[in-house]
Amino acid sequence: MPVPAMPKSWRVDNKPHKFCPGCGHGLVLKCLGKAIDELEIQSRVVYGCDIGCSLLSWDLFNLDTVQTHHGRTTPVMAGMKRARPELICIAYMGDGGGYSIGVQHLVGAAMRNEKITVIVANNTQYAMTGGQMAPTTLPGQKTETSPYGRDAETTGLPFQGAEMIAAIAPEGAYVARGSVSHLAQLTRFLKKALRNQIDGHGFSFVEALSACPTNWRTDAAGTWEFVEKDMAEHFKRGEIKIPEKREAAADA
Amino acid sequence: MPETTTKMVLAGEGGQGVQAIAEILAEAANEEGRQALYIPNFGVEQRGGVSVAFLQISDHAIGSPKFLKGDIVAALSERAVQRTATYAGPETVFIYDSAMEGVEDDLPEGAARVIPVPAMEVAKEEFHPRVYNMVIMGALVGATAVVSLDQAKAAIEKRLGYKFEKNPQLRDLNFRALERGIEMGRWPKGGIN
Amino acid sequence: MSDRIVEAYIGEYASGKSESAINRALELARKGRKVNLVDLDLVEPFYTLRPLQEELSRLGLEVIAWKTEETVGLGEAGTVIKPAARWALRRIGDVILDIGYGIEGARTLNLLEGADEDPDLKIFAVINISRPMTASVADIVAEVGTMGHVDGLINNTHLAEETTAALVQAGSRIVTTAANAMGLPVIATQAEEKLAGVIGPVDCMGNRVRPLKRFMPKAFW
Amino acid sequence: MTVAPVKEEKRVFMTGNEVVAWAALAAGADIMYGYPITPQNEVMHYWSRLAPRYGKSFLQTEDELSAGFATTGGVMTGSKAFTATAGSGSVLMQEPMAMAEMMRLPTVTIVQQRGGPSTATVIYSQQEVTLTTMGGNGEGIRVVYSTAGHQDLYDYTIKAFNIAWKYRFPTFVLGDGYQAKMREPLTIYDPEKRGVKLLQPDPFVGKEGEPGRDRPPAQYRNTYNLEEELYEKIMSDMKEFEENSADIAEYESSYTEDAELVIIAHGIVFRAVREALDNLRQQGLPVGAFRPVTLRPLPVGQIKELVARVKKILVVESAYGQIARLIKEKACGAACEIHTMFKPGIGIAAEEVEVRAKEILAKQ
Repeated sequence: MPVPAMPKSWRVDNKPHKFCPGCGHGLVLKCLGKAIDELEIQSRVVYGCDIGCSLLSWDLFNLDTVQTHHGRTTPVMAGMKRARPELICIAYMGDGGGYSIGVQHLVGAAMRNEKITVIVANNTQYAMTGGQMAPTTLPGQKTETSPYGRDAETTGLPFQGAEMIAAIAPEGAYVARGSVSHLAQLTRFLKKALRNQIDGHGFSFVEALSACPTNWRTDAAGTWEFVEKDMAEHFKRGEIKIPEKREAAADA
Repeated sequence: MPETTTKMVLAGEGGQGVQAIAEILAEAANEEGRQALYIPNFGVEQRGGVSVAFLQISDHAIGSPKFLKGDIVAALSERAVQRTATYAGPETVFIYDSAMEGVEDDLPEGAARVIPVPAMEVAKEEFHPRVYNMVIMGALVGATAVVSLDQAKAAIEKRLGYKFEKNPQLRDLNFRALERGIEMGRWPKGGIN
Repeated sequence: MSDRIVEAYIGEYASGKSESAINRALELARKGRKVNLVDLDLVEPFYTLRPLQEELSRLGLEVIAWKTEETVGLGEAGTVIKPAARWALRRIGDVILDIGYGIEGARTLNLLEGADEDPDLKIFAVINISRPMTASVADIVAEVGTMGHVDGLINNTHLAEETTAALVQAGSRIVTTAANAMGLPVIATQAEEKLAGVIGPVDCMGNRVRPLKRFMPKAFW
Repeated sequence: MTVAPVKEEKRVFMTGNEVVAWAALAAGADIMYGYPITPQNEVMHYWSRLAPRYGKSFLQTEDELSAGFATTGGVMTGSKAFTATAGSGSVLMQEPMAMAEMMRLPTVTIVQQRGGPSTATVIYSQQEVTLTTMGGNGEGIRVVYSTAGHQDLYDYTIKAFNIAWKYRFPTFVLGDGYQAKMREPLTIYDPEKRGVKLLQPDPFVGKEGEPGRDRPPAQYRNTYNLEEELYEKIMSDMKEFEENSADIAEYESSYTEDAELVIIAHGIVFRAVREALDNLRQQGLPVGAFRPVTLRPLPVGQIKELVARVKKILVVESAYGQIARLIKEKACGAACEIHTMFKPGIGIAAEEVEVRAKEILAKQ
């Protein structure tokens, strides 16, 4: 059977991966795999993933990996980087881990300009636990804990995580938001984020708009529309913070 | 109607509908005035992991949700066969889908009977792949008679009625698949093949 | 020249600041002077003078320190300077200040009203060479260098009950060498009363020996 | 660049928190992660002052969760990493330490117990015994040393690093606010010069070579899909823990051979017991004393032997029955009387122990 094209840094022996059909994680991690391949850093990377759907990537790569607790991947990777600065430390998590239970770790790491790369896959809800409301849930969006739609009055508006990080991170940090709907751009952002860590400029952060057809109960067209139209209205793609005068890496 | 507790283990890939089968059977038994205890057991994946349902139906109060050996164990995927072999004892009827390849080595050795059921083939050829779980459910009802056909239908109606309203043909499709499954479940005694 | 004595005791954790301050205050009180003893330990005010207040008051000192029942939170919320301590330099009589440890412990003096212009204020660094951070001449010079303005060193070398005269004398040699290197005087060598008797009125380096009565063990538990 | 921080044996005088910092240096610790909480702060204060002089690192994190998880990250890179905490910080520390138990990570945590529950006092207690020995969700796959003063703090902090890296059980040094803040003399030394071999850590991740090409990737998780998988994992860890328990367990005992009453205490309280014991013995009273040095694993054999032999036991602690619960469990079935003296959150003096011991001896 022909093996579909996979990044070199992916493990082949345990594919297919365990994400649902149409899940955005596979796409984000494929972009990440490509970025790692292009930077030729496979032997230096330690990859950390959270609990939540991101944990299903614990054996996805041919990378040294640690799967941690909900929201705690950021401090684990920061701890590794401080102990062994030559390692390239990547923390991968969902929006619940990044923006809710682990948000103070994210804030602490960004504020200290930890030289790690944090990637948050934003699919507007807690997916593995069965589709509950998250800080990123869109106004009016129905989830298991906002069954009548998210009420902005009582539960707030979609959390602007990348903008917050850009606002608090010191000079040298790199912050961008990409999407699974624009894979070339997402790969470019991830590569620049990693480059920023390799060059020792500071913290790097990429939010990736992702898709969860299982909990959204959407078909392919509906999924695409939700990412491209509904999510795009609230979450702007693009680079939000770039180190001054030392533009992180070649825009390959 | 059996006097004792019937213990069933159903396992398949997430999305194959094993939890729905167990839930419908449990509800049907409950409607018949019998005791039923169903507990889902799944991995961390929303989809794609092995999903296992433990179901007990009885005429008296049921004890622990956990049991060591099932009377009927049904495995709908290769991984499910590996996962559930441990629940097959000398009294167990082990059912698996004959469409699976390469599972021979993983089939339980000491089971009372190990029966390949061509449910996928039947669903595909005679009905529609989406009613696969109805064929399986029928096979279980046929093999155990834990609930009556009428009660099984009533429970399906309760669960899927809203879909049937929109498309009455679906009701017919599901019920025929169920009946066909029951027929298959009354498999002549005699072990493999 | 003013007859008023104002001394601040600073130094490493467990170097013996509080013990030095208490004994100095009592020494002055015994001469019939009016003495204010001020607890300015902002890092851990509740391990120092607090439990000794009553006893020291009975011995004739004016003790300015928090009372346990006046505070809440202890070490975590207790680093609030007592107003009376802030204005201690304006009090009548001598003022002996116990300044707490901290990376910039000596800067605590900035919190005292009038500290920068008080002509009588002398700041003494208390040194115990049994502490690894101040064990050698180089260590002491480096450590005292971080303390800001210092007027003199005090050799307070000890190992609690295990202290020997030889150890105190060894401390004197190192502390005096360090003081010379910094152009500072050694104000005194301190030793527990009995030991002080063994050493005599001056130590091997010619420093005055101040006998100490130990109070601090009571400050604890 | 780095020189041995403690070159020769030396009598020194300092506070317990400083002792920990010096001991960690002597043990070859590479990095500390910490978050302020009284009464352990000076461990961080001294470590952060000393660390740069010896090429070591320090990171102050945003909370104890982060300090604990960063410590797990540190040890995974093959660095000797440690943290220190107390009270409600200990409570938060149990989440990362649960992961350390699951992944068998050799973290070292210093706990300087303070009053509880909640914020309580910053001063002292022995109320973190249950928490430190058993942790959060799980089975307490960890090693806990309860120290009784500065020499212990120095010796067992050094030992904790070796035990952690030898067995890969998260290891704890359980002190208290008294030990943290009190000053007393001790001997510091270079452990290697005393013949204590310091174990060289082996990295979990970031080893030589490209994963998948030169070696398999090193992949660690704490999540299991099936009940059976988890069951096997825990049973195998517990088996290893129990097989090594007798080697790890330590205790101290005196005058127990002919004692009618044996007083059991751990940590700093044992110093009051030791003092009381001297007085009681001088008065010719048949009293002995026993101190578990490891609270997890306990010296089970010695405890069982003791309760089978003596008539009366008195358990003394600055908590309402935390060590007593552990002792009683091991004493289950023995005929001896078990008396208690619980003083939660407050220090215990020798005189009190002496009075209580006499009362118990007088009772028929």
